[in-house]
Amino acid sequence: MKYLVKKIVTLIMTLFLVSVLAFLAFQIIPGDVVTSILGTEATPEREEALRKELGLDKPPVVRYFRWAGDVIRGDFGESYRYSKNMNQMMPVKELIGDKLPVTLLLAALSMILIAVIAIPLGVFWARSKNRFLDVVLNMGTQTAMAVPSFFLGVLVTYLFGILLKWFSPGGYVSYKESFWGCVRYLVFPAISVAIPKIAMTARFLRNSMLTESGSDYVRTAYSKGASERRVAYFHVLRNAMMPVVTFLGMIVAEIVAGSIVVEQVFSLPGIGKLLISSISTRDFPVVEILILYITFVVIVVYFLVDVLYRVIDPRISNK
Amino acid sequence: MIKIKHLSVAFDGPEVVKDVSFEIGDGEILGVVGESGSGKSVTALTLMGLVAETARVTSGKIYYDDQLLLEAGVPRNTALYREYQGQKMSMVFQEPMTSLNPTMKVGAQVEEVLILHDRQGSSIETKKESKAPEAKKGLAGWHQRQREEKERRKARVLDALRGVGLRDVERVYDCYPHQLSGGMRQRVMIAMAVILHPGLIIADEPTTALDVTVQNQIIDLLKKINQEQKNSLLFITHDLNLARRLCDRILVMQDGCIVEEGITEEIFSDPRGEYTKKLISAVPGRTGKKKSTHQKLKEAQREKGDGKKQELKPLVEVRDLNVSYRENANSLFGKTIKKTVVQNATFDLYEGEILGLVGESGCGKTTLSKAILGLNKMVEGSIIHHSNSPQMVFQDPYSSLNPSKTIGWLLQEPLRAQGILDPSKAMTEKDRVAAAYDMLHKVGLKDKYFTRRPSQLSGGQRQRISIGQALITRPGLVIADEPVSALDVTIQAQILDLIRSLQEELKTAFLFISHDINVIYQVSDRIMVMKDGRILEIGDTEEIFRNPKDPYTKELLR
Amino acid sequence: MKKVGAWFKKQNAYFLVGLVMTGLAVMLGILSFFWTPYSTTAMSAAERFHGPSLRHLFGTDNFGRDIFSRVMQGIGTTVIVSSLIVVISAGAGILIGAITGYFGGILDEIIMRITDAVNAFPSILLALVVISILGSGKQNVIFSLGIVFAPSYVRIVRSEFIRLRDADFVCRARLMGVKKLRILFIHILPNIWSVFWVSVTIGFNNAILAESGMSYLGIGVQPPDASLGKMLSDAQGYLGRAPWYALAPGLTIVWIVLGFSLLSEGIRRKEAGKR
Amino acid sequence: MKKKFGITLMALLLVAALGGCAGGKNPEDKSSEASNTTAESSAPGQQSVDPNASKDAKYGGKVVVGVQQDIDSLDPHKATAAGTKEILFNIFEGLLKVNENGSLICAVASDYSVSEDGLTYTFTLRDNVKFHNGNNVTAEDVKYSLERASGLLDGTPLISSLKTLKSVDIVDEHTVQVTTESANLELIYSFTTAIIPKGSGEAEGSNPIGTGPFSFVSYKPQEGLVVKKNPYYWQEGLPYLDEVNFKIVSGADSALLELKGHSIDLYSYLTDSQAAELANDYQILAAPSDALQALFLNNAEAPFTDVRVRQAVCYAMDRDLANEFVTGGNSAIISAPMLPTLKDYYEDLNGIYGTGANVEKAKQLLTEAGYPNGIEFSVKVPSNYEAHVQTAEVLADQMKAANINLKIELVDWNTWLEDVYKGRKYVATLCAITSDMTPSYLMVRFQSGHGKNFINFASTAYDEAYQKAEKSMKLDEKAGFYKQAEKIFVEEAGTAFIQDPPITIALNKDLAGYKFYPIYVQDMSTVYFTNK
Repeated sequence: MKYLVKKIVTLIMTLFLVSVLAFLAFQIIPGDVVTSILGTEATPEREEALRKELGLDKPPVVRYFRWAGDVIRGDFGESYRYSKNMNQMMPVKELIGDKLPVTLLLAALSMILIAVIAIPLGVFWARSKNRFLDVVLNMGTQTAMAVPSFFLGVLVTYLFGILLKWFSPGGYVSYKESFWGCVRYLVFPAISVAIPKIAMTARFLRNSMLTESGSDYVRTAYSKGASERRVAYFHVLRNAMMPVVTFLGMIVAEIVAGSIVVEQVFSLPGIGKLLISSISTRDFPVVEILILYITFVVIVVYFLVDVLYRVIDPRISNK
Repeated sequence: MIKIKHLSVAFDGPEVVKDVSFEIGDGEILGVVGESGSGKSVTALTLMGLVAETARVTSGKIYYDDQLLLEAGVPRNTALYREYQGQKMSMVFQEPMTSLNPTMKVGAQVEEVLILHDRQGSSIETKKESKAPEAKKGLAGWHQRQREEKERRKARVLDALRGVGLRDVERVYDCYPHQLSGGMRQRVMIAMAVILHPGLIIADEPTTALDVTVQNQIIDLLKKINQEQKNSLLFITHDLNLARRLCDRILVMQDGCIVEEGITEEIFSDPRGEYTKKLISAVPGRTGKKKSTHQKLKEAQREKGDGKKQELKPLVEVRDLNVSYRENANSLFGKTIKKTVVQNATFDLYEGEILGLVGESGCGKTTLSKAILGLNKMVEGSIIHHSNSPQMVFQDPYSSLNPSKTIGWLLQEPLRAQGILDPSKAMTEKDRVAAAYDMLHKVGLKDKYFTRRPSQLSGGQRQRISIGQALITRPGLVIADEPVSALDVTIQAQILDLIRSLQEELKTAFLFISHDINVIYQVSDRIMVMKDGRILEIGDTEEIFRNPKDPYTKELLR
Repeated sequence: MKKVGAWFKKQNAYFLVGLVMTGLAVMLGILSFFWTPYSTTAMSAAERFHGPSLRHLFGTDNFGRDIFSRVMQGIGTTVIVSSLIVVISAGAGILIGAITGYFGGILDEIIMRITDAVNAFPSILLALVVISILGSGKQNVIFSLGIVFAPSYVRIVRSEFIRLRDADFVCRARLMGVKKLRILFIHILPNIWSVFWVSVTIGFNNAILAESGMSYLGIGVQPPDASLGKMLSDAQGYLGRAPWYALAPGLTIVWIVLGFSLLSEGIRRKEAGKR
Repeated sequence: MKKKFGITLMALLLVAALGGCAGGKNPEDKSSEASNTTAESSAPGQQSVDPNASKDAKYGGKVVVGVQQDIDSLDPHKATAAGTKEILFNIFEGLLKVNENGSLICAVASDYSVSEDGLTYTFTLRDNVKFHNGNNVTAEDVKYSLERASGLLDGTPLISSLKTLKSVDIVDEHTVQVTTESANLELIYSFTTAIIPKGSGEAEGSNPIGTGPFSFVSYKPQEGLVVKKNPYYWQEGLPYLDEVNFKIVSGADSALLELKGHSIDLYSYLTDSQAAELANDYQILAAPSDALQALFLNNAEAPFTDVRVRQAVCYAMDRDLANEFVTGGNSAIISAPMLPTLKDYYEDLNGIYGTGANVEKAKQLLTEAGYPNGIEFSVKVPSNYEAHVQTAEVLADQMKAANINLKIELVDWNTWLEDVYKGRKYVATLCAITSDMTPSYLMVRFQSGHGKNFINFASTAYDEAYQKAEKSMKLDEKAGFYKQAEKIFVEEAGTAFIQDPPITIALNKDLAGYKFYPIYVQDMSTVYFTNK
C-alpha cells in the first residue's frame, strides 16, 4: 500500500509542478491568445473586451488557482481558440477526446509493428552465427537509428505515397468515418514511427539474449538434451525479454505522449499536432491539459512497466 | 563405461586440456581434483558435449559404452548428444543460484527432462491407451491424453524431488528457484540429473557455493544416489578433503594434464607428484600449535627487551550491539519491517591480534564488521574505537579495486586521502610513489604491475593489492571479509601467509572473517563463532579447537 | 562474405569505418570555416535547381547556391551546436545525477520530480521561454536544448551512481577517508563511461535532430547561415523538383550520426576486448 | 449607372467602390484572370451564372479545399481572422455582398438607397431569401443582425465600423431603415455584415445558420469545416457542388505532399516553386493579392530616424531580384502603400527609387548620413511565412553590395504580433500588410501617432494630405489627395515597399468556374466539375 501511495503522491507532485511551470511559461512568452485571435486587427478596446470575455483580466495567481480548482473538480475548461459552434468554445475534454484516439491508434499500430518485427528480428539476429549477416544487421539498424524522424517521414511519404501510390498523403480518413480506412492510412505514419524503434528494440533484445545465453541455466538446459531452438525460445527469450519490457514501456510512453513530428508530416489530427498549434496560438487551457496528460502518461506507463515487471519476473514479485 | 582417449581441447589460444585419457567404471565415483584453470571443467563439459562453440577438440576420442560420442576433427553430433544428455548422462553444476532458470517454476524445469526424453516411453503408453475402448478420439481425446500424461509426469517429478530429500514437494514443485535456499536448489539440480537414472552423473563442484553443514548433506546425498542407482559419478572439485570423503579413485589435474591418478587413500598416504604434495599441504589443516594473543604479546615484549609490563589494550570495544535494517516485506503494498541481523554482540578486539570470526553465510558477520566500521546506520549499543581509520579487504577481488585506475594510482590513493585529511601527513609525489612501490614489493608483486590495471591481474594478485592498499597507511585495524574465499587453494595459502607475515611486521590488528574454520584456524590468534546474529563463543584458537563448548562449533569442526 | 564478417571482427572495422566517416565529415566542417568551393550565400538566378554535377557536387538550391558548400558549412554549424548541447546536457546530467544518485534522500526526490517535469515539458514551449528571456540565436538554442536533454543523462548517471555507490571499491575509498567529491568524480565517474558513452551517442543524434526541429520555429541558426536541419526543412518544399536538395543534408545527417554511432560501438568493443 | 441614386457624390464613390444593385456593366471593372466574364448585376431572382459554365458544367460532386489557418470563430460577427472570413463567405451573406470585381452587389437586400445627407440607409429585402434552416429572412432578422453587430443590442460593437449606427428600424415587412450618427462614404461596405436568424447569437449550441450558397455541416478543430449545398439559395443555379470540405493543412510542405497525393482539389497561396512543381498535375491560376510586402523600417529607431538612411535602403533594394527569386517574376513591384488593383487611387511611384538596385546612390546617401562604412541592422521575419523569409534572404545577400547588412532574425508569429506590431520593439521587419477595398485601409495607419502606425512614420505633410483625402466628397479630388499622400510617403521613404505578390492557386484539372476576388475569400459557389 505504501508503495502505491508513494507513487500517487509523486504523480500529484509532478503534475502540480508541471502545471505551475507551464503557467509560468505562458506568463513569460510574448503574445497571448488575444493577440493571436485579433492579429493585426487588434484595437485596445477589442483586446480588452476579449480579455474580459476569456477571464484574462484577472491577476495571474487568481487565474492559476481558479484554473487548478476547476481541473481538480474535473472541469478542464474550454479552449480559447477553437469554437464548438457559433456561441460556444470547444471544451478541452471534447477537443482532446477527439484527437486522442488518433494518437492512441497510431501508438497501437506502431507498437504492433515493433513487436511483430523487432522481436523475431532480435531473436534471429542473436541466434545467427553468420558474421556477415551480423555486420549487415548491425549497420542496418545503426542506419535506421540515424535517420532524422521528419526526414524519415518525408521519405516514407515520398516512397509509399507519391512513387508507389499505396496511400494518398494527407488523405487521412477519420476513425469515425471508417475505422479500417483510418488504420490503412495510419500504417504509414506508424512505419515512420516504428523504424528507428524496431532497430533499437532488435539491438537491445539481441544483446540481452546474448548476455542471457552465457548464463548458467542455459548450460543446464543444454545438459538436459534440449535443442538449440528450444533453449533459445523456451529459456533464453523469456529471460531476455525482461529488460526489453522496460525498454518497450519507455517507447510506449514516448509514442502515447504524441509523435509530434510524424503527426505534422502526415497531417494527422492527433494530440502532438494539437499541442504544437495550441502553443503557437497561445491556447493556454489546451496546452496545460495536454502537458498534464503527457506527464500523466509518462509516469503512469513507467509505473505500469514497473508493476508488469514485478508480475512477469517472479524474482521481484515474491521477494 | 566411459573411455576418454588422448583428449585435447583448445580455445583460441593454446590447448587447455592436453592429451587426457581416463576411464570411468560402472558405478564408480571418480574424483577430478585441480585448481581453477587446470582443465578439469573443460574436460567434463567436453564429455557432456556442453563445451563452448569456440572450443576445438584437437585430438582424442570419447566413448560411452563403446559408442563413439566424439572424435577430434569430426563436428559434434548434436542429435546423438541430445539423446544422451539428460537421459544417459547428466550434470550438476556449481552455482545453484544461477543454474536454474529464474523465470521457470522448479517443477517445470525438472519435468522438461521428461518431456525431452520421454518420447519412446510415452508413445508406447499412448498406443496402449488408444486401444482401450474408453479412449476418446479427436481433439477431446487428445486433450485428455495430454492431461493424463501431464499428471503422470508430475507424479514422477514429485517422486524424484522426494528422492533427493526434499520435503513438502508439492510446494517446491510450484516454486520459483529464488524461493528456495541454495541447498534446496542444489537438490533440485540433482533431482533433475537423476530422474531418468542416467549411467553417468557429472558433478562439477556441486558443494563449493554452499555452507559447510549443507555441503555435508549434499555429499551424503550423492553417495546415497550412487549406491541406489548404481550409476557412475564424475566428481569435480578443488577440495581434496571432499574428494577424499566421496571418491573411489582420484585424478589430479594441473595445467590441462593429468599429473596423478590412483585410489583415493593411496594418493593421500603416498602422493607421488610434486604438485599433488603441494596441493595436499596447501589444504588448510589444523596442524601446528597456535599461540594465543596473550602469548604473542609476551613474545613481543621479550623482543623489545624492556621489562615494562604491558596490558592487552583493547582496540575496539563492542558492547550490546544490535544491528538491523529495514526490509520491504511485500513489494507492492508492503510495510517496511525492521529486521535485526546482529543481536547483543559484546566483545573486545585487542591491539596487534588477529581475531577470527567464523560463521555461515547470513549469520551476520559482514553486517557486524560494517557496523564496526561505521558503515551501517541502524545500530544500537556501543562501539568504542581506539584505532584510527580502520580499513577493509573484501571477498571479491574483482569488485574491490576500482577498475578504471592503475595499480600505482590505487596504492597511492590512501596516502593522498590521508594527506588531504591531515596536512601534517601529506607526502610529496615522489615519496608517495616510493611508498607505493615499497608496498607493491611487500605484497609480493613486481614493479611492472605498477602501471597495470586491475583487469590485467589475477584474482590472487588483486587480493594482494587490496591488502597492500589497506595497509599502506599503517592503520591500527584491518577488517578482512572472506579475503581468500574466492581463491584457489594454493593461492589461498599464499595470501594467508602474506597476511600473517605482514601482520607480524606491521603489528596491525585484523578482524578476519571466514566461513571456513580451517582458514580461520590457520590465521587467527583468537576465534569468535557466530550463528544467526549471535556470538556463540569467543576464545583463543587452540582453546576453541580443542575444547569447543557450543554444539554448533562442534558441527563446524566436524 | 564470411571474410568480410571476419575482417569486421578482427580489425574492429566498426571503429575504423566510424572513424573515417566521422573524420571526413568533421574535416569538411572545419574546412568550411576557411574555404568552401563556392560562397555559401551568393545567389544566382541562372543557376537555380541545377542537379548534382562536377561543377556542383550536390547541385544547387532554390537561390542557385551551391549545396555542397552549404552542407560543408552546415556540418560545421550542426556539429558544433550539437556537441555543445551534448556537453551542456551531459555535464548537467553528470553533476546532478552523481549527487542525487550518490547521496539519495530528499534532495534526490526533489530533483527527480523536477527532472520528470522537465521531461514532460514540451521542448518547443521551453525553447520559446528561453528565447523570450534571452533572445534568439545559436547560443540560446544550445542552452534550451541543453536543458531539454539533461534529464535523460541525469537518469542514466543517477542509476549508475546508485549501482556503484555501494560497490566494494567505493566503500573502501570511503574508509580511506577520501573526500566525497573526490569519490564522486575521481573514483566512481570513470567507471560509468562505457554506459555514459552510449547515451552520449544517442544524445548527439537527438541533438542534431532537435536542432533542426528548432529551426522550424525560427529559433537557432538564422538564414542565410546553413545548418543541416534547416536546409532539410527548407528543402522539403522542393522534394519533387530538386530531390537532391533534401537528400544532401538528410543523408549528411545520417552519415554523421551513423559514423559517430559506429565509432562509439568500435570504442565499446575495444574496451570490451580489453577486459 | 445613376438610375437609382440621385446623389452625385455617392455615385462618384460607387464608380470605384460599389456596383449598384441594378446597374449596368461597370466600365471600370477589371477582369480577374480566372474568369473572363464580368458578373452581370443581378436583378431580383435573376440568375447570375457564368455563361460559359452552362455548356460543360456538371452539378454535384465534392471538393476539398486546402486552407492554411484554423477557424477562429464560427460566429460571423466575431470572426476576425482572414482565414476564417474566407470560408464563412460561403455560409453567410449580408444585405450586400462583394463580387469578384470588388463591387458591391445586392444579396439579402434587393435594393437600397441612401439619404442625401448620407445618414439614412433604406434597404428593401429580397423576396424568398431563406436561411439554411428553411425559414424566410424577415426584417426582424435583419434588425437583429445589424443591432447585434453594431452593439446596439448589448453595448459591445462586434464589428467596429458599424459602431456609428444609431438605430435600425423596421419600416415594413420588406424594408429596413438604418440611421447613422455621421456620414461616411465607406460605411456602405459594412452592410456586407452577415444576416443571421433572430436570436441565434444567444441560443445554446446553435449551429451557424446563414443565407449563403452553402450550409454548415460540421467543424473539427485542426481538421476542417465541411459545408453542403444550400438548396434554398436565392441565386438560382448556384452552387454547383454538393459538398465542400475546407481542410486545414499543417504547412506549406505538407500541403505540397497532399497536393501531390491528390488529397486536395484546390489550394491557394502556393509559392512560385511549388506552383512550378505542380504545373503538370493541376491548373495553376494566379491573380494579384490583397497583400503588400515591405521591409518595414522603424522610423523611431536609429539609423532609420534619418530619412537619408531610409532612402538609401530603398535605393539599394533590388525589387526585381526579389520578385524573380520569390514569386517567379509574377509580382507587381510597388513603392507606395496602395494596392495596384485600386486603380483610381494607385499611383506608380516606382520611378523614384527604381526597381533595381542603385548601389552608388545608396552608398552616397549613407555617407551623407554619416555611415560611410555602411549599416547593419536586424530584420525580424515571422518564421511561418516562407515567402518573407526567402525575400529577406535575397535582400540580405543583394544589399550587401551597398554596405547594408541585414541580420535576419526569425520570430514566431505571436511574438511578432506582440513585439513588433504592438510593441514596436524592432529596427526593421519584413512582412506584409493586407488591405480591403477601401483606399483608406492602408493609408490611415501612417498618420502620425495613429494606433496602427507601427513604423512610427511622422510627416505633417502626409497627415494633411490624408485628412484632405478622407474628408473630400469628390472622387477625383479624393484620389488626388491620396496620390499626393502616397508620393509624400514614398519620398520620405517611410518604409521600403517591395511587391504585391500574386495569389497562386492549384486547381484540380476537372474543376472550372473559379473566381478570384480582390479580397481574401474563397467563393466556391461558382466552381463546378466539367463534363470531361
